[in-house]
Amino acid sequence: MNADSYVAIAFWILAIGMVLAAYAVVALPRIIHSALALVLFFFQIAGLYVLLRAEFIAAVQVIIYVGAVTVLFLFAIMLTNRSYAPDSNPANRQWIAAGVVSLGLLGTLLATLGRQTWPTGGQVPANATVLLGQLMLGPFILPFEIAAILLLVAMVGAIVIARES
Amino acid sequence: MITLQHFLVLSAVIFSIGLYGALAKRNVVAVLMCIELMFNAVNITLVAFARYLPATAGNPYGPLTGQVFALFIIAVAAAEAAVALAIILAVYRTRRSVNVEDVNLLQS
Amino acid sequence: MDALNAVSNFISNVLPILRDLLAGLLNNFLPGWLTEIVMSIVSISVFLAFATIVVMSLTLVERRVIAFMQNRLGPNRVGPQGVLQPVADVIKLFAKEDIIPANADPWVYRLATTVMVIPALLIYAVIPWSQNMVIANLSIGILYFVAISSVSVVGLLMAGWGSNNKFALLGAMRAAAQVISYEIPLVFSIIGVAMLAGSLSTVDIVNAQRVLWFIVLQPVAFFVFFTAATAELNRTPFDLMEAESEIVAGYHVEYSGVRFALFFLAEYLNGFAVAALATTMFFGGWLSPVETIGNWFGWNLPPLLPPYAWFFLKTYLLFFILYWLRGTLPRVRIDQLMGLAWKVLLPLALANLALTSIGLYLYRVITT
Amino acid sequence: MQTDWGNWGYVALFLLIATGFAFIPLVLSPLIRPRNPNPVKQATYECGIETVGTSWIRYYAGFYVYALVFVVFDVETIFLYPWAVAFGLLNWFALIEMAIFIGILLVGLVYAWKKQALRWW
Amino acid sequence: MPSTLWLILLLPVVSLALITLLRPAPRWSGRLTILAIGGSFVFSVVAFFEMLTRQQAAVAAHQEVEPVVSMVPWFQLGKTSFEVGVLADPLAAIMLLVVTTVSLLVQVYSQGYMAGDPGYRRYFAFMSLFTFSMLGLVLAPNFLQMFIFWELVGVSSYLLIGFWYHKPEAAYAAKKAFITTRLGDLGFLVGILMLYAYTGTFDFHQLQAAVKVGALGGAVLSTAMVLVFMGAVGKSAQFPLHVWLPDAMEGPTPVSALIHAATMVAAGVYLVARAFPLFQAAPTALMVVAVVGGFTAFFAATMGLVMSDIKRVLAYSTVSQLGYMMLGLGVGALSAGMFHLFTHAFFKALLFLAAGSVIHGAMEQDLFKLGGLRRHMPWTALTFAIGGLSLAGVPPLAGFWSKDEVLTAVYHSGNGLLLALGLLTAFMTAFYITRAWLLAFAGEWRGAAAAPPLPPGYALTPRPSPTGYALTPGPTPTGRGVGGEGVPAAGSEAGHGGSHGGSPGAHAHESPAVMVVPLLILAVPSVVAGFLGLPGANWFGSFLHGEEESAAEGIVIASSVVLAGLGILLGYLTYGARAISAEGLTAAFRPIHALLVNKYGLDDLYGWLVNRLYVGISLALAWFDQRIVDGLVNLVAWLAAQVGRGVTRTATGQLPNYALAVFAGVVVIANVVAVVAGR
Repeated sequence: MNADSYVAIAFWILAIGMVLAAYAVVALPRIIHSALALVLFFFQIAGLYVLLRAEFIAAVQVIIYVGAVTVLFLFAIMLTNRSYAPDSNPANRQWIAAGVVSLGLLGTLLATLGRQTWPTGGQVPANATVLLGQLMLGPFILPFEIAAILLLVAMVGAIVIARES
Repeated sequence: MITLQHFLVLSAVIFSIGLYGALAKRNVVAVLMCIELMFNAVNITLVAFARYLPATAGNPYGPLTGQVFALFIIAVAAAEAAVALAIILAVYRTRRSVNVEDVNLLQS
Repeated sequence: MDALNAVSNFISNVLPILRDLLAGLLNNFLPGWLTEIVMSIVSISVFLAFATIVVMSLTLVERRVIAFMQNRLGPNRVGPQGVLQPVADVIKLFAKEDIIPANADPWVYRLATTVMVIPALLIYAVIPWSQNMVIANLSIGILYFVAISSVSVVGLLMAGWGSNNKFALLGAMRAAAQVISYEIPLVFSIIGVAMLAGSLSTVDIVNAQRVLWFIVLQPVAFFVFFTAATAELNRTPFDLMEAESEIVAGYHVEYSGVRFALFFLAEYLNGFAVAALATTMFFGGWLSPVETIGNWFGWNLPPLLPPYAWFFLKTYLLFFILYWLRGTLPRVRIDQLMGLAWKVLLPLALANLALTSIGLYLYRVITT
Repeated sequence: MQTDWGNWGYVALFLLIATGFAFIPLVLSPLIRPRNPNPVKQATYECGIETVGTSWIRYYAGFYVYALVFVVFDVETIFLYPWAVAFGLLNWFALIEMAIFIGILLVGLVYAWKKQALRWW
Repeated sequence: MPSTLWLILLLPVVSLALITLLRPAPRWSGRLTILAIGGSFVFSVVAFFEMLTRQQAAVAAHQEVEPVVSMVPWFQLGKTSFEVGVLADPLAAIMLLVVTTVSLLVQVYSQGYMAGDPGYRRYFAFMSLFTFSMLGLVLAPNFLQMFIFWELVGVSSYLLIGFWYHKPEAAYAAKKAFITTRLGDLGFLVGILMLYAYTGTFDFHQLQAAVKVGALGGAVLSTAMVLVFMGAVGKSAQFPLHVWLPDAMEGPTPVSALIHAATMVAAGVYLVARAFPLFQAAPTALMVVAVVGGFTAFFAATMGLVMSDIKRVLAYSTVSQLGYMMLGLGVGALSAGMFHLFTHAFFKALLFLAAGSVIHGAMEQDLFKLGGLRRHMPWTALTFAIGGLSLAGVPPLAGFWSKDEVLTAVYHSGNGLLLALGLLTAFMTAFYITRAWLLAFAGEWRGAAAAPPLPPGYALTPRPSPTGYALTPGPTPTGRGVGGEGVPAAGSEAGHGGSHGGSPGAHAHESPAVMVVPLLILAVPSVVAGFLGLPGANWFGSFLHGEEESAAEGIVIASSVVLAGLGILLGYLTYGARAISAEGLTAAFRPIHALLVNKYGLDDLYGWLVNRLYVGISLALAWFDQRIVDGLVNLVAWLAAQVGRGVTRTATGQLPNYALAVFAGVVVIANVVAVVAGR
């Protein structure tokens, strides 16, 4: 039992859990259950990021997705839906076609991945957060500032749209 | 031994599930949630690349580029969710529905 | 002198030493990795049991302290000075019938408590009781706290929605709005500390305070942090979600028995964790003030108490402030509550951040 | 104990045990508690008054606006952390850049403020 | 030098742009135009003298003078790149001088003639446009650019003829001019396209080189050049496309002077001159040029004999003189043709402007209603006489020398018929111009007395048509006539009536200085320009060719002078001394007279062609178009509509459907790419 084995165990637990959670998001008949499954999914993805040694991203994942976006979703559900109805998350008429397309996409992706080989030997530096800071304020400063503007615009727009006039 | 391929396959599976949901769900909020699934699936690949791919000449910013990308995607996804849900609220106010099929202004 | 040092060392590291002892014992008949796991399980379980006891003590102390502040006696019947009162409460709550409303969504209703409790416990993974007494010294420790504590808002909404009760849902939404509103200044106030320490690891943060506690450098941050944390904990004067007069009893109006006990547990665990983190970030954690002040003058003073004892002492003192606030302040109005978060604390935190960054930069320019 | 990626193993273990710990009372308590539900007991509690309508009523959309502003600010705050940690290694230019960033953030705050989005009623 | 050329070309555009974009006060738009064209004129003079020095240097070095060329790339089509630019050689330099001089004087004159016209600003904008187009045509280094400016010239001509577009005749004449010249332009276009098809270039010099090395020649070149000449026939109003020019006199008289006498109509001549090396390599085409030119000269002169409208007389005279030029070119005498163009530009502009002055002053343009004007308009009478004598070929005026040179060239070509036509034309020319002058300026006023007061909103307008007066409804600001030909000045009636009340030709008066001065200026070259091309000392020819022309032939000079004198005498006897009865002449030649007055019935023939034959064919084609072609189109459209209606069903407005389609497309495309790329 070395570190790799632990990683493998964790990976498989998380992978299965994530697929199940993702499936639950799609399949559960009540929208609020879907949303909660989504929370579970987000949380597990954070675990996956930890496995990938992206600890900062993992924390961000939990803070943003679990702590913020989910709240947004839950609020939206609670403000709009008759969320207690047993079938608040129905499928539409084209679900069969959607399934076919999704499976087709999956097949395409897997086939492509199967043909692809990747170089190996990547290492994540230990002080990743510091390096991220240097990257974001160095070469990625423009996207960084644009992200700020994007968020500003999103907020202004969303406030204008969401407010009851 | 878990390799990059594992993560990519996982990402593909989740992306496809999300796609199915986004296409097949009737509730707009559910559609948005499935889109979030897809966003996250993409993020998995980015972070996995950051973890497994060696720093090469083609990538001058070091091994963390993928993580930076993931960070920006998270920001964009959050903004998207905020605006989209605001729109849903606004539509709901006028149409009393969150059914995708009731939002058909695209139809001429 | 050596003997004294040895004793002091033993006392300072009593738990790690005990752990190593047990581990050595287990190593005789278990493979290494299993030993490690078993040891971790044992330490964590010990810690959890300890945490439960701490919470029980906190409830008792709170009731007694508030009672004294209000010129009452408080619980004093069960055991000497009412010491066993929490035990009696726990037994009572365990033995009560668990009523699930017929209209409730049973799974969401049930899971809500769990979702509240687990994050409250998980926070403790990064709290450094001493240099070595920390379950997981993570590189993003303080962010880990932020992340985990933000999960509880989901539990809150689950409880409110799962109860299928107007008041519960309204209470949950209010509580959620409050929690998320105060999370922003809270997170901002931590940034100043992170800048000073140059790290997010809790252990590093404490070690960065060997010369000077950050409360001196970041008083505003502490004020923001503590206020926001109090609000996040839904404690008086910010306990609007439980405002009996307005919305019955908030999101856990339908909960009873053991589930209510778990909500209670989560609340106090969170409270203690916040106090512990405030200690870590602003009051030098396990560092002995005696030693620190001695060092200023070049004296080699003894720490007087073992590190974990210092830590507990400071945390309890901070928690006492919470009692104090509850005993003295009236509940605020909800518009005041929200206004405080966005219009006072957030600008304060931002100003603090600006000052800190400029000051730190100037300091760097001057010293280099 | 140094910061080490391996420490996440303890967190994982902690998560498992904490989950177990959270469930212990739920598992233990049914052994000692009574269980005799009846409709009145299971009715929705509204201080003893008969419930009117469903619990689905229209809630104040201001809740959502708060969540919205929160999400945006949360994301922006998160962006500050790498900068804060790397502050010692960055030059004055990064300070300016971050000032711009926070300036943009402030514009949003001022906007929300002026739009009365941060007012409760 | 190239920048000078560019400035010459672009200055009028600047004034055009300024006038159209800024919309300055009318008088300022006039001044702006004059300023711009004056600039062009100055630079033309500069360019001319520069060219002169270059030419002399070249002659000294016994070389061909190198043209000045400046090109900018325009666009790329396949591997061929097309260029626009400016080219100047002696030919262009002379033409520039002619165009800018006449244009400048006409603009100055127009200030008086057009004063008070509501379209004053528009008029000058059009004039700027025309000048720009004409200069572009002159400076064009290749056929393509020349064709473009050729058409621009046509457009500005259309705009100016139809300047008083509310007058049906003017609008009709504009259309007629445009469409008729288009017929010729079609040939021109086909011709240059043929040249392009065989050589791959439009450039004059490359084409010349191609001819020189024999890459181009024979029937192809002849056909192409005849086609190109068709353009010249249209633009220069040669038979049988001359019919538009007399009608074009509906435009303001300065326009007639500038465009339809001096410059634009000379464009055809200039085209032939420009392409002269090519024509020289195609004798058949050259022969066609000569025959058409000679016939036109004669043919138009015969009609000039009987016209009663002063401007029409001049118009036919123009056609006739253009025929002369073509004749000169056709017999291979480039310098003779161009020299005639040069002198003709001055004296014909002079004649037109003088006629305009008559119309302006007397409010009448029917020769039989004019008379005795020399007492009222002495300067006009004098200048008209100078122009007329020059036209008639009286030595030593300019017209004499150039006409003489043409006739000499014809004589040298040995074609007796053409020579006879030329000499006869000279005789008739002298006759009809004498007739015109005598009818207008000598004798007594025969027209109506002072114009009666006008009811508001109506203008009593003299018409060039035989029907006489007609009431033309239209807006009449400040009581002025609505664009009647020759009633340009606001409030002129009142002023005239006051100063000349009671006398014959009551309101006739001398025109203002702004009009008379250009007349006087133009009179100078009309007299002296001929000395540039004296036989034996032909400076003009040497400038154009770099070598001396052949000497004059005494017999030709003598016979042309004698014939001109005879013509003048006959005219005087008939209309001056009344020794010969004009009515008697008319009666004696009644059938011929009728034929001439009816312009040989060509207009009627064309009218029949257009109205009957063409319309008939068009109707048949219209039926075919509407039933068969449109039917097919409609069928296709119907099918498309049906398909669209079917496809509309997929446009459900449902977002999930669209998203599904998008991702289905992604899957399909990804797989196709994978299969095709083999990856």
